[in-house]
Amino acid sequence: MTAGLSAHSAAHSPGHPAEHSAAHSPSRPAVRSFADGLGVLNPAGWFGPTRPSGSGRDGRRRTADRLLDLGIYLALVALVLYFWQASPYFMTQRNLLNVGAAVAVTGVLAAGMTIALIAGQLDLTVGGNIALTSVVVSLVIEDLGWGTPLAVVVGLAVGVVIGLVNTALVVGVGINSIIATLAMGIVIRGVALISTDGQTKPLTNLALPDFLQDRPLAIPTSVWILAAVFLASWVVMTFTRAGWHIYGVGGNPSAALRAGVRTKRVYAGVFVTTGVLAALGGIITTGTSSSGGPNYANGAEFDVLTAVLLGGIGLAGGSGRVQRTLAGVLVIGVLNNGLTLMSVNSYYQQLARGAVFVLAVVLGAVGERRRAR
Amino acid sequence: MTAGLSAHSAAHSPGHPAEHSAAHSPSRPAVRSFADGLGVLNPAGWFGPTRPSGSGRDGRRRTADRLLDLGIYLALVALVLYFWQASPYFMTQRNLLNVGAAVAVTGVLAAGMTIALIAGQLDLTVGGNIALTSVVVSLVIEDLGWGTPLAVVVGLAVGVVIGLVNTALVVGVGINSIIATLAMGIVIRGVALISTDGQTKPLTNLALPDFLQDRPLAIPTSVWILAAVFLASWVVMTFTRAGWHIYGVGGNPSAALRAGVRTKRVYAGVFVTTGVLAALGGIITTGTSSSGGPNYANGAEFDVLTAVLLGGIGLAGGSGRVQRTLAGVLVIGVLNNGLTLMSVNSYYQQLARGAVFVLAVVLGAVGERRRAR
Amino acid sequence: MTETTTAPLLSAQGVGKLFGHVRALRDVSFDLHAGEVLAVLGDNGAGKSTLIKALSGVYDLTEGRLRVRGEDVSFGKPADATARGIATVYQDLALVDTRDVAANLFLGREFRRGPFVDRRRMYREAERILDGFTIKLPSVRVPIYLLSGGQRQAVAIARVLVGGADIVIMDEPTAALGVQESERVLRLVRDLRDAGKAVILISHNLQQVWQTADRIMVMHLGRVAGIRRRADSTVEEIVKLIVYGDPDTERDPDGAPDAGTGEAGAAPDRPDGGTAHDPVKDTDRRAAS
Amino acid sequence: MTETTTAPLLSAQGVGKLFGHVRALRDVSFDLHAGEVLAVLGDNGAGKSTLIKALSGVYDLTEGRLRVRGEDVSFGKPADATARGIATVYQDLALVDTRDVAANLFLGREFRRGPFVDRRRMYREAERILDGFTIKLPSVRVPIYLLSGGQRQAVAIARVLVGGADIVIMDEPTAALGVQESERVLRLVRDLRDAGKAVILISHNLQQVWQTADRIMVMHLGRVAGIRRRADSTVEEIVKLIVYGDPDTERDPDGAPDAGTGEAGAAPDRPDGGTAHDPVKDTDRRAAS
Amino acid sequence: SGGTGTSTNAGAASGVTYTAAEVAAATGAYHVTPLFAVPKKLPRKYRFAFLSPGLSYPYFATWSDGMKAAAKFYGVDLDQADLNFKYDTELDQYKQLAVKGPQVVGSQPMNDATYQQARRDGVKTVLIDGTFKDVPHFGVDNQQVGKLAVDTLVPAAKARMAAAWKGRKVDVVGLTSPNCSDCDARVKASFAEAEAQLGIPAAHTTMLTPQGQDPTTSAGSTFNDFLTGHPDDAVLVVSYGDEPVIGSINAAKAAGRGGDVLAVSNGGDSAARLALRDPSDKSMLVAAVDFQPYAEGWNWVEAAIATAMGKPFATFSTQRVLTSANVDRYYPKDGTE
Ligand SMILES: Nc1ncnc2c1ncn2[C@@H]1O[C@H](COP(=O)(O)OP(=O)(O)OP(=O)(O)O)[C@@H](O)[C@H]1O
Ligand SMILES: Nc1ncnc2c1ncn2[C@@H]1O[C@H](COP(=O)(O)OP(=O)(O)OP(=O)(O)O)[C@@H](O)[C@H]1O
Ligand SMILES: [Mg+2]
Ligand SMILES: [Mg+2]
Repeated sequence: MTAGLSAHSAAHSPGHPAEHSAAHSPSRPAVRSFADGLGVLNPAGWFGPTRPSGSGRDGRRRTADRLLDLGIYLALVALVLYFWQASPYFMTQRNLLNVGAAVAVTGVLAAGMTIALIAGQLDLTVGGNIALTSVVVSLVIEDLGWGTPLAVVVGLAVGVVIGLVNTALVVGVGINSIIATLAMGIVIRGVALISTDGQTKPLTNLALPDFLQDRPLAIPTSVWILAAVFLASWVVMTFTRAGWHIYGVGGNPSAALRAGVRTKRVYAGVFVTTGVLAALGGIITTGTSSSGGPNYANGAEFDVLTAVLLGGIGLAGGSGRVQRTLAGVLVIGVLNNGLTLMSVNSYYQQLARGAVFVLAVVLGAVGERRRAR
Repeated sequence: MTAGLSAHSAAHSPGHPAEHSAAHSPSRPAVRSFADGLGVLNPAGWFGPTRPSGSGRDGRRRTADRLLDLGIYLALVALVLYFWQASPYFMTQRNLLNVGAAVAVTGVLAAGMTIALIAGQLDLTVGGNIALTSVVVSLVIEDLGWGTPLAVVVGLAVGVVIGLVNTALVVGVGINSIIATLAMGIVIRGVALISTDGQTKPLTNLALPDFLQDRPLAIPTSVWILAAVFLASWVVMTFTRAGWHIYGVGGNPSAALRAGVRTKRVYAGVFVTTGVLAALGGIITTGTSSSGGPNYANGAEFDVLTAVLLGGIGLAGGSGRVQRTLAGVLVIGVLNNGLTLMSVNSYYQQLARGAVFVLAVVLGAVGERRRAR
Repeated sequence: MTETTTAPLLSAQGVGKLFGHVRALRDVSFDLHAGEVLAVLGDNGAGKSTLIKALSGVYDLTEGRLRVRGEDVSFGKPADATARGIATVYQDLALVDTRDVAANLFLGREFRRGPFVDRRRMYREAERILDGFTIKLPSVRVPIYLLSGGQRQAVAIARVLVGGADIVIMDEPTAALGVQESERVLRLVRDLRDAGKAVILISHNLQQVWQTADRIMVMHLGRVAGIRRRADSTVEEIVKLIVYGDPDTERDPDGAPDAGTGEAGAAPDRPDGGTAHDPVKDTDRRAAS
Repeated sequence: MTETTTAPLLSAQGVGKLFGHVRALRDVSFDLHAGEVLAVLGDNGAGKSTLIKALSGVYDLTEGRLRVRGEDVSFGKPADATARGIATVYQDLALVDTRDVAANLFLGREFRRGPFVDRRRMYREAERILDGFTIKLPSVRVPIYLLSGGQRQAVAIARVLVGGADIVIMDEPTAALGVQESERVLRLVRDLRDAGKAVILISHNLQQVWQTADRIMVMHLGRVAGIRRRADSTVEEIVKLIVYGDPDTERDPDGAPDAGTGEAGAAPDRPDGGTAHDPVKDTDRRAAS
Repeated sequence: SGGTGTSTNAGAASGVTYTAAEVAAATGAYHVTPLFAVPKKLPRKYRFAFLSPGLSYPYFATWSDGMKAAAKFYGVDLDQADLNFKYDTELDQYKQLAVKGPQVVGSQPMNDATYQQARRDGVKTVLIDGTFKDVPHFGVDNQQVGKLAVDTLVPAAKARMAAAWKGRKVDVVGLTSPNCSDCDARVKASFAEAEAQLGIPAAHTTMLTPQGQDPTTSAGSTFNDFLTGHPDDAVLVVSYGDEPVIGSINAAKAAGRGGDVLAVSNGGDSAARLALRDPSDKSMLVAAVDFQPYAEGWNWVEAAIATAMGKPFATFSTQRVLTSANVDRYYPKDGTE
C-alpha cells in the first residue's frame, strides 16, 4: 500500500491504522487474501443514502456534539434542576411519583409508538383504542359481571384485534400506515360511542380502581406498569431477536426480507404490540377514572407522537431508542408538574410546552447538522 | 436491430412500434445518431425507484384500472346519487350551497395542504393559525377599531408571519416539517389563548359577517372564496412556473436544485401559501361565527389531512392534484350533510365517515396494486 | 477446470418466470457443481437478476424446477433458500444502514442464548470473520451508514461466510469498486471456489469474468443463449452471444442509420470482437422484493 | 485533435475544496476548449464528482478560481452555472420521476407566455428535440417513472440540448447502459464536440474513454495526477496515473499479501498494462446536493 | 330573561294538554317537571332543530336523549346536528338543518351569525343553559352556573373558615378543560363570585387545565400537583363539570389532605352521584349541582313548542342540588342498576 493511500485512510478511521491488518494471523486462509484495499476507499460511501460519515468518527465529535446528542436527557435534567430550585415541593418523593403516575398512560402508549416508528410504521388508532377498551372493560365488569381479571383479558384482546386489523390493512392490503390507522381510528371511536350510546360507564365494582390506586412498596401501580413496559420494551428491542428484526425491518425492509426475516410477521407483531399497549393504557385509564368513556383519549395519538418526537426519534424507521422516548415523556410530565407547582397561568403553560418542544427540536436539528458537517 | 429486440420492445410500448424511428427526418443531424437502441432497453428501469412500469402503458389499463383511478370522483357521484334518492331535501340548490359553505374552511385549508404535500412538506400549524387569526382579526376590529378591510389584511399578515417562521424552522434550521409545525402549532395556539385570556371575542361590528353572509348571484361569499381558492390553486399548480417548480421540488428536491430551481424560495412560497390560506380560513371563521376564538379549529389540521388523503394524494411528494382534493373535501361534506339530513345518529355518522374513509383507501390501494402488477 | 462428474449442487430445469404478461425467463436450464465459478452474462433486461432472485427465493417460479443436491426444492421466501445453503450478495448489498456491522452480518440468524440474542458471541464472531478479511473496519459496532462503500461491500460479502452456505450467488459484486478492490473481490470468489463452494457470478465486465469464471452462461431475452467453458471459448463468441443471442449471427447492417459524422482514427463504433472490448456494463436497479 | 489556440471556454485555476477537514480537491488547474472532449479519470474518492459539482455550482469553492470565456465567475447555486452555459448530466440523472418528459426537460427554464407556462410550446419543443434523438418515447407527456432506464438516460442527456449550453459535463453517462446504448451515448458526445461544444466526460471505462476523449485528465487523491492528449499517451501510462498518481511508480510488491491460491492459466491478478484491462469501474452514489 | 308566567296548568283542561303527572309518568326516574303544558293535539306538525355542542360528551348526550324522548312523546320532528365542539361551525350546521324548514332552532351557545341567519330565515330560537340578546332561554348559563357553585359552597366554606381553616390561606381552584371557552367562563364566574361572597382575592384563584386521556384522572394528577405546591393552604374546588371534581377529591384523599378541600361539582352525572354516596367523600364533596340534563333536554322541546305556538313557557327552576342526603331520593335506581 502506498504512503498516500494509507494517509488517506488514516484521515478517516484514525483508530484503525493501516498497520492493523499486518498484525493478523488469519484463521481462515481461504478468505485471507480478500483484504486491505477495502479499508481505504472513499469513506463517504457509494451506494447508500448520503448520510454523514467520516467526521462522525473523529476526535472532535466528543465535545459539543455529544452534548447535543444527549439533548433530551439534558433538557430533562435542566428542567428538573430548574424546578428544584424554583419550587421547594418539586424534589420530593411524593411529587416525583405523581409525575410518574401522571405520565403513565402517555408513557405506555409512547413505548408502543416508539417501537412502531422504529419499524417504520405509525399507529394512530391508539386514542380510539383506549376509548373502546375502557368502554369494553367497564361493560364487561358492570353489565356482564365477568370479574375484573377476565375483563382485563378481554380488554387486551380488544387491543390484539385492533392490531390485527391494522396489520391486515397495512401489510395485507398495502395501505400506508398513517392513512390506514387514521381511518381505523375514526371507525374504532365510532364503535366505542355506539357501545355506550355516548355515555360514560362508571364502575361500581372497584377492584380495578383499587388495584391501580394501590401502592406496592409505596409506588403507585401505574408507575410500576409504566416502568415494566419501558423495561420490557428496552429488553425486547435491545436483547431479543424480535427487537433486532424490528430494527432491521424498519431500516431496510427489503434487505431484512432477503436476509430471511419474516417481515410480515414482524409488522404484525408491531401492530399487535401497539394495540395491546394502547389497550393497557385503556385499562389503566378505566382504573384511574373508575369509568369507561367513549370520549376518552381524544387526540391522544398526537400527544403521544409529540412526546416520542421530543425524544428525537427518526421518522424514517430503523432508529430510535425507547429510553429516549421515556426521557421525552418525562420532560412533558415534569413540565406540566413544575408549571402547576409554580401556579403558572394555564395559557402560559401551553405556550411553555410549545416553546420547549420547539427548542428541543431546534437543538436536535443543530446537533444533526454539526454531525453532518 | 434484430427481430427479437423489436418484439421485446413492442411488448412494452405497443403504441410506438420500432418502425417509428425510421419515419423521421431529423432536424438536428448533430444528435440524430443517438438513437434507436435506447427505446428497447429493459423497461423496468435501472436507476430509479422500482415503480411500476410497462403494464401502465398497455391496453388492458383502460378498464377497471381507470375506474379505480377515478375512485374519489366515483365515490362522490355515488354518494350524491344515494342521498338524492334517500332524502328529498338533498338535491336542492339551497342544500347544495350549504354543503359548499360547510366545507369552505376545510376546503381552503385542504387546498393549502395539498400544495404542501405536493412539495413534500406538511403544515400542521393550520388549526392554531385559524385560532390566532380569528382572535387577531376580532381584536383589531373591536379593540383597535381599525376597520374590517385593514383587519383582514392584518389577519393575512399573521398567516404570512406563521409561514415564514415555519420556513425558518424547516428550511433554515432543517427540521422535518411534521415535527416543526406540530411544535409551532402548540405555540401558536398558546399565543391565541393568551391574547384573549381564553375567551371568545365576539364581533359587534358586523361588516365581516355581513360580507360573508352576503350571497352575490345567490351564492354565499364563502363558496365563492372556496371556488376561487381551488381555481387559483389549480391554475397555479398546472399552468405556472411556480406550480411546476413545486411539483419538481416535491418529486426530487436535489434534482430541482441542480436544474436551477430556487428550492428554498419554493419552500418559503409553499409555507407562506399554507399560512395565508389558513389565515383566510380564520377570517372566514371569524365572519361566519361573528367572533374570534382561541379554541377554534382545534385539531383542524388532522381533519384537513383526512380530506386530502381521501383525495388519494401520495405522501412522498411530487404528485397529487388539487381537483382530487376538492373531491375528497366534497365527499366529506356530502357525507356529513346527507347523514344529518337523514337524521342518522351522530355515532353512526362517525362510524360511516370512518368506514367510507377505510373503503376509499382500500380501493385506492387495490388500484395501485393492479397498476403495479 | 474443477468441474467434476459428481451430482450437481444446484440444478435448474426448464425454469420460467412470468410477470403478468412479461416473460422474464423461459426454459432456463443449467447445472452448478461444487468447486466451480459459473459466470452469468447478458445485456440489460436479459433476465439475470430475475434468475438469481428466483434462485434466492425472492421470486417464486412460474415454470420448471430447481434441485439442490439432487432434491427438488421450492422456495417460498428467501429464508427457504438460505436454509438450503444458498447465500446471495445482492447488488444493492441489502444492508440495514442504521444497524451495526455485527447486527447486519447476523440479521435473520442471530445467535441466541436462552431468550436473548448473544451479543457478545456475535461481536466476537463478527470480529473473527472480518479479521479473516483483514479489512480495516473501525469496529463491528459501527453502524453501516458510517462505512465507506468498500467496507459495506465487504460486510455484504462476509454475510455469505457467516451462514456457511455452499452455494454463493453474487450480483455484480464489483460494480461499484475501483481497480484494486475489484481484484480483491475476484480473488475472494476464487478462494471460495477453491474451498469447494459453488459460485454464481453476475458481471458485465468480460475481462473480470475471463479472470475468474470456469464456465460462462450467457442469457438473452430471458433464455439461455449458450453455456461455454471459458477455456473452450473466445471473447468474440461470448460477445456475439450477448449481443445477438447467437454465436453466428452477423449484425444486421441497417440496425441503426449511420449519422455520417465519421471520425477518422476513432475506435470503431461497434463491438468488433476485439479483446479490448468491454461489452456490457450495467448497474442493477435497487432490487425489488 | 480539435484543440485550438483560442482562449479556453472554461478554465480552472488552483481549485480546492474542503469538507470540514477533508480536502477533497486541491490545486486543480485545467483548461477546456471549444470542440474538445476532456475525459476525467480517477479511482474512487479521487475527487471527480466533487470537481464536477464545483463546476456545476452545486458546491462553492474553498480555493482557486474559475473562468468561463475569460471571465472570472463564482457560482453560488446551480442556476449560476446554467446561466453561464454549463450543463451537467448527473450520474443519478436528476430527473423528477413523477413529472412528464417535457416538464423534466424544461425544469427550471420553462417557456412562458404571459404569466403562464407555455405548455404547448414545451411539448412541441420536447418532441422536436427527442425526435432528433429518434428515440422511441411513448410520448413527451409520459411521467418519467414509466420510462425504461435507457429512455431516462436519453431525457437526462436531452436536457443539455435544451439549454443551448456550450459546456457539457457528463458524470458516467454510460454506467448503467449495455453495449449498444453506451455506443450511442458516446456517439452523441462526439457529435456535441463536432458541433463545437466542450465536453467533460467522467468515466471509469478506459476503453470508452479511448474511443471518445481528446485529452484525459487523471485525478488522484484530490489532485491532478496528469493531463495527457490521448493521441500522445498509452493505456499503460493512464492506468499507472490512476492507480499510483504517478506514471513511473512500480507497484509496491507487498501491498497485498499473495494468497497463494495460484491458478495456472488464469489471467493475471493485477493490471499489467495490457490493453484488455478495464482499470476502474465505479458507480457514484446518489449525488448529494 | 326568557320565559315568563306559568302556563303549566293554565290550559290544562283534562285531555287537552299533557299534565305534569303524565309527563312525570312518561319520564320515569328522571321525573321531569314540564315547562309548558303541551296540547295533545298540536296546531301543526312541528319540526325543530337543535345544534348539540358535542354528542361524544356524556352530559350533552343525555340532553340529546331527553330531547329525542320528548319529541317522540309530543309528536314533533327533531333534527340534531353535532358541532363536535367546533363552535365555529355553528352557522354552517344550522344552515344544513334549516333546509328542512324547522320552526324553532336551539343551541348552546349561540353566536351572532347564527342568530341573525335564523332571524332572516324566520326561524325562532330557544336557548338552553345560555343567553343571547333577546332569545328566549331557560336553564342556567355559564355565569349562573359559576355563581351557583359558589352559592352552594359558601355556607360550608364559611363554617370551615371560621373553624378548622381559621387563619389559613384559602385558594379557589377552578378545573377546566383544554380548548373549552365555556368551561373557562364558568370557572372564572366562580372566581368572581368567591371574591364577592368570601373575600378571596383574585391572586388566590387558580385555573388549572389538566392534560391527559380522561377528565377524572388528569384532573386528579394536576390537582395533586397543586396540593403539593400549596402544602399549607385550604382549597375550594369548582369546575365546569363533575368528573374533574371527582378526580381532585380522589387526589386529595390519596394525599391525605381530605380536611383541606371543599368542592362542588356541576352536572350531577353518575360519577358525582357515586361520589356522593361514598362516605369517604362526604367531608369534601359538599354537593353536586344537578343540571338534570335529561330533564333539560325534555324541557327544551316543550319550550320550543311553546315558542312555536307563540306562547310563553315557565321559568326553569333547576338549582336542584344533590347532596349525600338527598341523592338516593332523586336517583333511587342508581345504586341498583
Ligand atoms: N417485477 C417485475 N415486473 C415486471 N417485469 C419485470 C419485473 N422484474 C423484471 N421484469 C422484466 O423482466 C426482464 C428481465 O429483467 P432482469 O432485471 O432480470 O434483467 P437483467 O438481466 O438483470 O438486466 P440488467 O442487466 O439491466 O440488470 C425485463 O424485461 C424486465 O422488464
Ligand atoms: N459532502 C462531503 N463531505 C465530506 N467529504 C466529502 C463530501 N463529498 C465528498 N467527500 C470526500 O471527498 C473525496 C472525493 O470524493 P468524490 O465523490 O469527489 O470522489 P470521486 O472521484 O467522484 O469518487 P467515485 O469514483 O467513488 O465517485 C472523498 O474522500 C470523499 O470522502
Ligand atoms: Mg440485473
Ligand atoms: Mg463520483
